[in-house]
Amino acid sequence: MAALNLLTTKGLSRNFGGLWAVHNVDFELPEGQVRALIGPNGAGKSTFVGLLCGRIPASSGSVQFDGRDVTALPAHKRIALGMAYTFQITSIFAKLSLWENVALAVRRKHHGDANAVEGGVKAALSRVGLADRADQLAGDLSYGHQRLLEIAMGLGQQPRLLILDEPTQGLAESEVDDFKKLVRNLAGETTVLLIEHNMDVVMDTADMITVLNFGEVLAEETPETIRDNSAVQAAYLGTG
Amino acid sequence: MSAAAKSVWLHGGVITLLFALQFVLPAYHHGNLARIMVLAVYAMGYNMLFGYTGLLSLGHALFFAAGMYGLGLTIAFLDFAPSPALLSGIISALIVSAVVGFLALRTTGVAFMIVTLMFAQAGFLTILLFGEYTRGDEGFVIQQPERVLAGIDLTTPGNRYFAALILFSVCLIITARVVQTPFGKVLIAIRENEDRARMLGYDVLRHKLIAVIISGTMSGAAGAAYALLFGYVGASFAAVQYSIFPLLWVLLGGAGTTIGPLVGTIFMFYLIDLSSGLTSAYMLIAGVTLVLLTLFARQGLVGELRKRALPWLP
Amino acid sequence: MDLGPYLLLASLEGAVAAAVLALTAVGLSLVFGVMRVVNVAHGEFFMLGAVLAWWFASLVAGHPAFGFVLALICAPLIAAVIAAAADYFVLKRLNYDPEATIVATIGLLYIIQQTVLMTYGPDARPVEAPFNARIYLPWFGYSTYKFFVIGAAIVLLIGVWIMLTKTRIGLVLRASQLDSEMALAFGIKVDQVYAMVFGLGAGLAAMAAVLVVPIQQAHYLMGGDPLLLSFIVVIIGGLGSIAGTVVAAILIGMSDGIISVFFSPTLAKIIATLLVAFVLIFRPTGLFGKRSI
Amino acid sequence: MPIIKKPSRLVTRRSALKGLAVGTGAVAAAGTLPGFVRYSQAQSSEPIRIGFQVHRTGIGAAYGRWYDRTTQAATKAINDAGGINGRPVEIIAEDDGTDPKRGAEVVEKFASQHNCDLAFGTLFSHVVFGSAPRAGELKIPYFVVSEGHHVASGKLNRYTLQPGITDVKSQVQAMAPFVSDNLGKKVTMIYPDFAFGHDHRDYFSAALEQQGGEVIAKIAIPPTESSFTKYFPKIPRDTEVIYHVMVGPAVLTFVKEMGEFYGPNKPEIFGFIDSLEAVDMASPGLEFLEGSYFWEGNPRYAQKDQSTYDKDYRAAVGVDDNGASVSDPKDVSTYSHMFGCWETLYTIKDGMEAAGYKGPEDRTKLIEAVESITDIPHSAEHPQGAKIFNGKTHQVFGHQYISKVKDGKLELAHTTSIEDTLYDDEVDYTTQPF
Repeated sequence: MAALNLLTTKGLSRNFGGLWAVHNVDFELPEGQVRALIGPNGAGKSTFVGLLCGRIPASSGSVQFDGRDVTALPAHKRIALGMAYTFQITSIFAKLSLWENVALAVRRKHHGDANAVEGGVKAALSRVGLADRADQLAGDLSYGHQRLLEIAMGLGQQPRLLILDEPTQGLAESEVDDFKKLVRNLAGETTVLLIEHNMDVVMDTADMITVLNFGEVLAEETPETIRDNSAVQAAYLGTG
Repeated sequence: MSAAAKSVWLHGGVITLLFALQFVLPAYHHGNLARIMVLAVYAMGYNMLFGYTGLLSLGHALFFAAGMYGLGLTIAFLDFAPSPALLSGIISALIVSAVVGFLALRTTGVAFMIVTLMFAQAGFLTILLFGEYTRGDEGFVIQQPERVLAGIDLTTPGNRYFAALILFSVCLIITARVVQTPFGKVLIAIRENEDRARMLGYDVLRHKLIAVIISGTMSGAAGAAYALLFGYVGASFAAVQYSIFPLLWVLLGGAGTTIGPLVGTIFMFYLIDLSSGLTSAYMLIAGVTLVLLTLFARQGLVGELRKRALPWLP
Repeated sequence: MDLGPYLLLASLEGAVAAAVLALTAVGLSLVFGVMRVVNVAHGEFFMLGAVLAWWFASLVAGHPAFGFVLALICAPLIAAVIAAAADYFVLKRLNYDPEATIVATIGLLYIIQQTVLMTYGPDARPVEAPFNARIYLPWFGYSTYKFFVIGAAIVLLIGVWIMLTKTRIGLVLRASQLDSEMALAFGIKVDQVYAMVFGLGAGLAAMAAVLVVPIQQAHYLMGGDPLLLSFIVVIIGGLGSIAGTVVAAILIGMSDGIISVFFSPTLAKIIATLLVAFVLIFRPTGLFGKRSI
Repeated sequence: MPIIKKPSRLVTRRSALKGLAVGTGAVAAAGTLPGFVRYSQAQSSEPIRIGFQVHRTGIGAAYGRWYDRTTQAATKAINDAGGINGRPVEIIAEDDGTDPKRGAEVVEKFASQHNCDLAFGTLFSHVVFGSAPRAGELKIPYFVVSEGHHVASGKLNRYTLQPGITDVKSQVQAMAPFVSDNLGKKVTMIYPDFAFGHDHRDYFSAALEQQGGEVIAKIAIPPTESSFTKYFPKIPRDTEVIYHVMVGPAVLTFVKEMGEFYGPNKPEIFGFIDSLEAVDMASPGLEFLEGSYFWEGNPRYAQKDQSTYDKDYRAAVGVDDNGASVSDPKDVSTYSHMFGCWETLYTIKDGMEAAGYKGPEDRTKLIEAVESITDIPHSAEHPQGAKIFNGKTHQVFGHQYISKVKDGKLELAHTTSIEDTLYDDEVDYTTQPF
């Protein structure tokens, strides 16, 4: 094996009342890669990442993270091993300050070290451009800024694997550009798994793209080759 | 001034004020304040769970009673001296809250309220069932000679006040300290957004369980202290009203504020004390207060103060 | 007494208890099912029904049946109006937030209870039954009125069931229960539906109390037990499931009399409360329900 | 004019303001500097202030109302006759919610805020238990009217006395000879499953065994129970006597359901009037009680040979010959208990006059004076009957009445001697320091 796989799933499946939301997915994510996960609505993308980070228990199959079988671990333990997850629907601590929001993310690693926490919070907020708003209440931010805060909370954890569930949804165009820069910056630093609808973002940031359809992996290609994949086109455009 | 420094000044100030008050208050209010401080400890315990962790329990009387009977029964039947009896009360509350927490935390929201309510009701009935030992609703008296703690006679007003003040101060400092620690911040995070806290890698269940135990133990300490300072142990303290009272005090004073429970307890005590002269149905006033609070001041007195004027209040 | 007659008596008593409990608990269950509100003041509406029954009965001279019939019509109506007003002025303004409504209904509990204390007083007062012949069985005697209570409760419950399943009101209720936003979109005035449901729940409790008050007496603290029992029944029956509630009421009502043969009654109550706690912990949908709290 | 005052809003606020404004001033000084008090009170005929702990709300409210009426009537009578030591009596009533915690707070309020000379009037025993320790610490005499055995059992303290009403233990044991001689030897007891009921269970079982009888079944009923029929099959078939004592709002249901269950083929029934206290004997469903017996603390219906004392006492309190309010014949009194308030107030008067009571500094003298009381004759002051006070146990002993239900009324059938009610001392409070 050339590159070490940070994340591997084998036969990962989940059904809801007889319907397979995710079916028999074998998935490998090498360390350091930026991977985009795309697919039409209802393809099972969010369920799949839910299975990865433990929000949803698997019906069958296994998840390996960093060489360790984490299938049986609850979400918080997987996060503690170095995953970070940002929610598709913004989920922040609305009544707490931005600083405290990010500090909660940073603190778990630097237990008791106030200086390290301070530094980590500053760094994470600066990276998303919110450093000057640290004292504001998170609930007072605009929607776009809340999305950025969400990403900052992901960064603040200094994860080995950062899972971003539709991070650019609702962002203005200029903010999307900033986001692209941010992700490119992260490349090499951390492994990123990105669920994204905006093909621009996908093409500009991802090293590899995995396409899900009806809960199964339809294709796994580089951005360059995926445009020519007729199966993907069919899935997206509904033509045969 | 940093938030931590402000917190030290605020809590130091409250304790100093309470210390000073004993020299100027007339006898009646002096006695009341001693009682209020003990009850405020109960409210602070409740606040740890409801105010800071966001879990609404309707069964805290069980913890209060665990402390009270843990002390009272060991004095009555095992001839414990007050200090080991006090310890026994606190440990009883700790064990009861750990068991209740372990079971009840499998539920959330309304189910959690009802489960805690049912456990407390079962506890109350158990006290009645073992009436031979507990004397049921009638309860029993802890006589004066059994209330001398480490050579200090807790039946004199001055000593009683001082003992109540010490217990109150210790619990206030614990509360103020806990909410400043990373652990306390996680509790607040759980209150604000449990799912998010979990997905930041925190063991939500474990944090909640510890919060239940701190909360229950503090409530139990209040129950034990109440029995020791006022000399009576009885089942009425385990009944459902005594689960509602701390909720009322905390809501009134301000949930999730360190001094709210004290403020709420004082306010409610005097509201009832003064209104009982006006009307025999003074619980009516408690009812109206509850409804008005939910309608117009969800944050309570200190909470509204924090919202409008002093955002730094811990 | 031999076991046979004993069980017969326990079953009769159980049936009366179950009938009253089913009516009361269906009211609580309906409110929870449609509005997702846990009404802690439910027992006080029960008490209100009993107290009003005494009041109406004392207004009417002559045969006790006149006063009773008047009470049976008017007491639930008044309780329902008071409940609907409480919904309009308080619960609606809280947006039916679960925790806030619990606290507010605790407040409502005290307000009703203490207002009754101030006006009606602390005494337990009897209401004469509309008829009260005694049946002589070989082993014991039994009041005929108690059979009437069982019958009346069955008729009323069937009435509620028909209303929920066969009428437009029922359709509207079920629509609001399934999805209040959708119901709103279809032009259902959810506000009014909620006020009506809250009133209906209170009315059913009051109705149960009017039926029971010739057996028991009206007293301002009588609401506690029905509340607790209704909770137990609604939870075991499965929240919001009317059929489950009725089944659970029969189960609890019938078993109460029989359990107390073998255990001390206090122990039986301990077991019942713990049972509820453990049902919620390990089977949050109740024994018959589909939805959890 | 009687001086009867509830703490009005005005008074409360004024005293609160006074307390806040003066600080360590007048109020505190009055409590701590005896010289100051003696001087100020010797100069005036300030009223004697009696704190009345009354169950206005909570489970005891039905009793509380009649305790209140009796207390006010006694106060009026005492004041009309010149008060105590020439000083008028002022009653300061505070509701305790029939709750031990509030009870203790109320005693504290009497002692420290209203500056009462003593506290008085409590019925429910858990409130007595909750309040007595505070009374002892505040060193304020606490005269209870509770009929609990808690005073004489030695569980309370020297400041707590019960000189106006007999206790459960003596009442119950005095019934045993009558029951076993006249009604039967095999008794089934039905009682509430809490401390008051357990006292009945324990003391009556013991007393009946001494008489050669036997309690063959003991049926404890939870205090919150509202329906009772399901308990009746537990009564063994060879039961000769049913002994019942129920309390609380469901008492009438209890008796009615017993009637429905048994009909005319009933065993002998002996009940404590607590089962029907404040309940009209003419209530529907009670007909079956005809011919059964009741313990009464004081006969509710005016008897043929009614004493003039009872007649005057009824008139003063406003109770008619059927034991109901003169203004509302449906409002039945708690006649078997409330006389205790009347008699206790007169015992306080006697004690104060014997002690030459001037003010709070004489509280211990008052207690010693009451402790030295022994014989209490049947009189206008003690209309229930003659009594013997035991200064060591702080408990009074007196005649008990047993009435038979005849034509829907209670007719006196037997009066026990005081000797029947006596038992060995369990405590000697006079050896305790003040």
